[in-house]
Amino acid sequence: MSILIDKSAKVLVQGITGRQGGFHAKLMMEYGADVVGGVTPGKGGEWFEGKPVFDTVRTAVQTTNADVSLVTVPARFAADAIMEAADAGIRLVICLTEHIPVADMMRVVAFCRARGARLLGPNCPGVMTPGQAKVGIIPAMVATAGNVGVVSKSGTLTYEVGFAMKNAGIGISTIVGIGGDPVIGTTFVEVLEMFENDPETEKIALLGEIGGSAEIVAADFIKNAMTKPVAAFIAGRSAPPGKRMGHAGAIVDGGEGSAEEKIQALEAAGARVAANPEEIPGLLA
Amino acid sequence: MSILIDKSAKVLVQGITGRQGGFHAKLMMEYGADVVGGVTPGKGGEWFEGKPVFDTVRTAVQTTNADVSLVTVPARFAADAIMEAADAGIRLVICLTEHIPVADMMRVVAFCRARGARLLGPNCPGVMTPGQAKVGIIPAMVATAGNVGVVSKSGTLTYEVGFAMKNAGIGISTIVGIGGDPVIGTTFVEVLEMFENDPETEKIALLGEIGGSAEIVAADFIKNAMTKPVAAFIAGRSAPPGKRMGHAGAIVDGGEGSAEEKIQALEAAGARVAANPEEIPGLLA
Amino acid sequence: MKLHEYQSKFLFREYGIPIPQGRVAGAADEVQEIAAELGGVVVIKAQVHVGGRGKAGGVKVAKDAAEARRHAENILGMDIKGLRVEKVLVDPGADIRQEIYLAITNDRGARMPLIMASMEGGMDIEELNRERPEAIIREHVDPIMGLQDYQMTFIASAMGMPRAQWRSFGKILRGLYQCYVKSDAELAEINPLVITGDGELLAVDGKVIIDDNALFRQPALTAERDTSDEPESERQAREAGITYIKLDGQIGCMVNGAGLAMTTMDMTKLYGDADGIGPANFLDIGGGATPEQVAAALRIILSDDNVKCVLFNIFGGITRCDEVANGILTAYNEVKPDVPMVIRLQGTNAAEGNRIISEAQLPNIISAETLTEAAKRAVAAVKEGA
Amino acid sequence: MKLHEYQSKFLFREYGIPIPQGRVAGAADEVQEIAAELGGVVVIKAQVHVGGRGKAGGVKVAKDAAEARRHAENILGMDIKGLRVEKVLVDPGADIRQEIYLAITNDRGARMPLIMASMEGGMDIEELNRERPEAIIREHVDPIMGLQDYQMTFIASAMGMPRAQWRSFGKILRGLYQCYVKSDAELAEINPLVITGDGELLAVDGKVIIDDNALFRQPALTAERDTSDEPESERQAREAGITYIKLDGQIGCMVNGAGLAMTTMDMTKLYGDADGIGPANFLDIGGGATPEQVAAALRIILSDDNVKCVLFNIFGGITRCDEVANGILTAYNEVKPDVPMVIRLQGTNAAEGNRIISEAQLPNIISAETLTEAAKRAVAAVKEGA
Repeated sequence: MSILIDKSAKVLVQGITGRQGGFHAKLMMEYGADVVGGVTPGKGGEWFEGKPVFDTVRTAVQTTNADVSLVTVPARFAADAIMEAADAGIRLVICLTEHIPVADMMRVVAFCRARGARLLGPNCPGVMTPGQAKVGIIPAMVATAGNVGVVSKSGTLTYEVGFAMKNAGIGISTIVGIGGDPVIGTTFVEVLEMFENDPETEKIALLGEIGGSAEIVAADFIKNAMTKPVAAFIAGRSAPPGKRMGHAGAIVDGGEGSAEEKIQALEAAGARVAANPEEIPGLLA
Repeated sequence: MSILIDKSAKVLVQGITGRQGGFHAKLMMEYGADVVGGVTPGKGGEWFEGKPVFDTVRTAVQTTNADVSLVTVPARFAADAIMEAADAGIRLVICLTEHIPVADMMRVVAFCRARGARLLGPNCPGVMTPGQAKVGIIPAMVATAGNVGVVSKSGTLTYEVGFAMKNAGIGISTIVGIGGDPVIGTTFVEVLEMFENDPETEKIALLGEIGGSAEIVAADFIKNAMTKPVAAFIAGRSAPPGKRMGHAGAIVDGGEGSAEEKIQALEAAGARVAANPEEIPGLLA
Repeated sequence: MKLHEYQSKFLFREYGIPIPQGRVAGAADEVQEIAAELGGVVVIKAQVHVGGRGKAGGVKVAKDAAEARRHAENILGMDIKGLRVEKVLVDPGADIRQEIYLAITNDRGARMPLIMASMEGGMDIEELNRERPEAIIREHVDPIMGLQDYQMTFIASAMGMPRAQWRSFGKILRGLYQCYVKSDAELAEINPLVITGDGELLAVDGKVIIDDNALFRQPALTAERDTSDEPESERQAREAGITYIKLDGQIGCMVNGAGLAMTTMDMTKLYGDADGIGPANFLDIGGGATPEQVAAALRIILSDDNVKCVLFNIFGGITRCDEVANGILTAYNEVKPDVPMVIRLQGTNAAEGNRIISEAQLPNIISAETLTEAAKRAVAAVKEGA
Repeated sequence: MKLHEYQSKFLFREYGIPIPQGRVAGAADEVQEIAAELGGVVVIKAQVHVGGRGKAGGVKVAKDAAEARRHAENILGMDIKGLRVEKVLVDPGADIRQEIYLAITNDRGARMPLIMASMEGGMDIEELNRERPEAIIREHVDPIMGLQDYQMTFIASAMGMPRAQWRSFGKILRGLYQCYVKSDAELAEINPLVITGDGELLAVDGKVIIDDNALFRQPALTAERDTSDEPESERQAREAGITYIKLDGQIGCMVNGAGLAMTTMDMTKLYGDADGIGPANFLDIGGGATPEQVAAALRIILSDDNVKCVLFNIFGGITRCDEVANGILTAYNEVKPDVPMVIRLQGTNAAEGNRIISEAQLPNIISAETLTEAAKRAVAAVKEGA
């Protein structure tokens, strides 16, 4: 097993005829993901690397039985694309797009919840179950299959940690990038719960950062509902308050969301918190 | 048993300090309904016939544990009042108010569904479980307790039929007025299903009218999912097409919604359809 | 409340929907002037609240202003299905490559707005729905979320709209949805929406019906109400706060409650139809009718010369029959009806009400216990009077 | 994007929220003129993007125009927490009976708009939240449904708003919510909203922050952007499409990805803090950075005189390290940095990238295998250079 995706996932790429969408669609296919088609309004009937392109997600789902969709369209079209996927019955929507307005995301998250679709992201690198499938942009080389679940707000930091684990001989069940935006579809707690319930996951690495209180809520969950050990790293200890550190959500505001309080909460919950992400493999050994 | 309400229902009246709200609140209390309070924004802290008045439904529910609410406020405030009740956790909202715009009701019905609240009406006479409780304006004198469930789009026609049943010695489990507007919260089928599942209801009287297709859908349900006998009457056989017969929903439009097609569908489904409502007791005997 | 074609299209224009640059006129002189200004071929279209005006000769094409004038002279004042044409719309002729159907309406069953779209526009939608239902694309709109872009793509794609028109079609659909929502419309229909020779979209005909219950928040549209084709009796009833609809029979009905009012009509027909007797009207006097309203209702019923008998059917619930009886007496003395009146009072205080009526010993009053009895007696009274 | 107080209040006014009839000025002459026109007591308020201006002397009350001028002379050009005051708002004095707090903000955790309201306004909300959290009423708004009337009643009732003010408070709350939604605000705050001596409500101070990601659909607000207090280097970075934030340390960081960029900063501090060494900046060059962007980023980093070493930390995923290496060489040759550069390339094509760097045999280049090694070497380089 694994969480969210395995090799049976039938994947659509929304924006497949775009530069980024097409590039990653190919890499995903090379990795072994079952990309069944793509969606680009106005290009229905074309083909991409042997896969059909549709005008709408609804038609694509009717034709291909896709159950997962990767949204790679520009920010001003992304909210609509996510809702389209949720409305068409896609069970897991993964949104790479960054710079989507927060107001749009609040509506989109409520919409996805009402339609029973899970949203990952936006502004996330996607999800990878090593050896089975990947949906998103996580590079194939950063992980091998194993029993540690990884959940993270960021992209390259996750690759860094995955790569360090790989070098230390530690494999990964599933890597889940939840994204660094203020309002995201799936939070740490939801992913932790999936890992807790996944028989193939034995330990978890959690990579958080400053801003918001998702890590505090996660600490609470770790304390009260988890049996599996968690190793964590929180980025942004050296960030000054009031400044947004690249990610729209990474800002210490009004004394809330600092790395210190998150680290303290996680440690109090029994998680082992690394001062340096390259120490994570040691904490998981 | 009975459906929707029995004597345990704790009832709020929204608009209790208004003329209509107060008048019916008193009659409901006289009948034995447990009216626990009322709501009128700006009059919180006042009293009505020994019952507390609150500014908001939320506060009223917190204080009284009300689970049913009767909405008697004017049309332009009614949509908000219904949503307030649904949002406050009221399980059954009964709306007497007529002339609410259809656009408002479409939003309100979707909202109630999302909040898990059942809405009866708008523009309905309410619900009465003879001998136990009534919420709405159905006169006490039109029914005695018994085993026939009555569901109707209209008010006085229902009293007429209830009264004829009473004179024929036939008692009623619950009378449900669903309202004659184009968009209503609870349809015939939903009430038929409740009656089908209610051990105290043995037979059902359904009073429909021209307009829409709710009776056709009900006929389908009667045919496929009901074991209990149904007697029916459809008002409006003499109404010309294209004219709205008082009720906002009572119009034969584009050939749809005529009494004939409804009567045919009900008869085909095995219901006994009366040509005269005073024949209903005979069909139930 | 129905809007005329020209009102509907001018409303569409406010929402960015392209329409022909026509104008409305009430006189042939004006039509000639407008046609001359527009130049070229024009279409003269009768503005009446009824379908089938084309077949009735209410729509004519004119090559020039002089011909436009001649057509206008014929159409203005014409009678179409009982309605007099007071105004015509003068539109420039359009170069039509394709006719499309596009409408948004309330779907009662789904309790959601419904978009209907078809590349086979121009014809009556009910006819198309009977003959080729698969040619109509149906899409519901979540009433809380509103219309989403992806739904517009779906509709354009599914209906087979040429890709070159997707963008402008999307704008029109969004505009029509906005119009439907902001105007509290029950129906907002463009039929046909045409693709012109040079690929533009143009709303050539339009129909909008506004939800009467929402007029309180639509002052601009309420001001557009054209009541010229409303029967005088219905206008009087509306102003008195009574719902009255004139029908063709002989028995005037006065009832409390819409469902019971329809039922009472049905009963007169049930027992009278064999003799060509039936209801003269629908009338709901509502819950707490005053003697003044009863009198007004009685006057309205009797203003119909066909009425040979009046049937009162009151089921007292909250309404008390004794009060209604007093109202009837007051109304009777004021109106002095010269036809028989069958009075049936039932429910709250019925005995007292019946006593009041019988003690008044009015001529021509027939009382009844049940609705069935009342309907039969009213039918008999008409037969006797005939 | 933060709006100044005056911009926020003028925006509120567009949504029907009553504000004092003040005006903004950049010179003392103008202030005197405005004060004279307004008559009576006025308040001169520094317009800077920072809290605590009152304590810093940036807000003064003047009895007349002459005094207003004197205050303006002091406040204009004043330095408040490193920011120079370029403009002041001149507001008429208000007769304040009660100060109220009212704000709408994005609740990240709940993923919904959150309304916060308190009868104890005027003070800093974070302080109030620490000291008397129960004095703040919190109400979430369904982001799809929007704010409902019953919620306004609930807030007014729960916060203890006097009934006489419910109606006007409701209008202001609705206006503020509209403003928040239509402006894509992250925060729309009125503090204080005052009840005046004659019972009117008035937004005396206001703060609005706009979601940068939504500026593409907010042209009017984008035009209001005041970048006068933005550091020159951050402006350059913004224009080059790079996220750069200046910090106080000595190690310039160039990293791909925001999370890794923060982490790299943290590592320099982890290993350097004991010696007073830390990051000079946050810099994310993003995914597919071109050699031109690398050069621009390098120039921006080096424009900070505190920088004694530059640390490149690139984890190649989709980005190929050989391409980044070539970018670094190009940038190096263009910019000719005179400080040591620690270069750590890992991930896709790392070996090739490292080969390119080492073969170029540039002076002052230190390579590293891991992030830990890279951070330690950068710290050591700073220590050596000191």
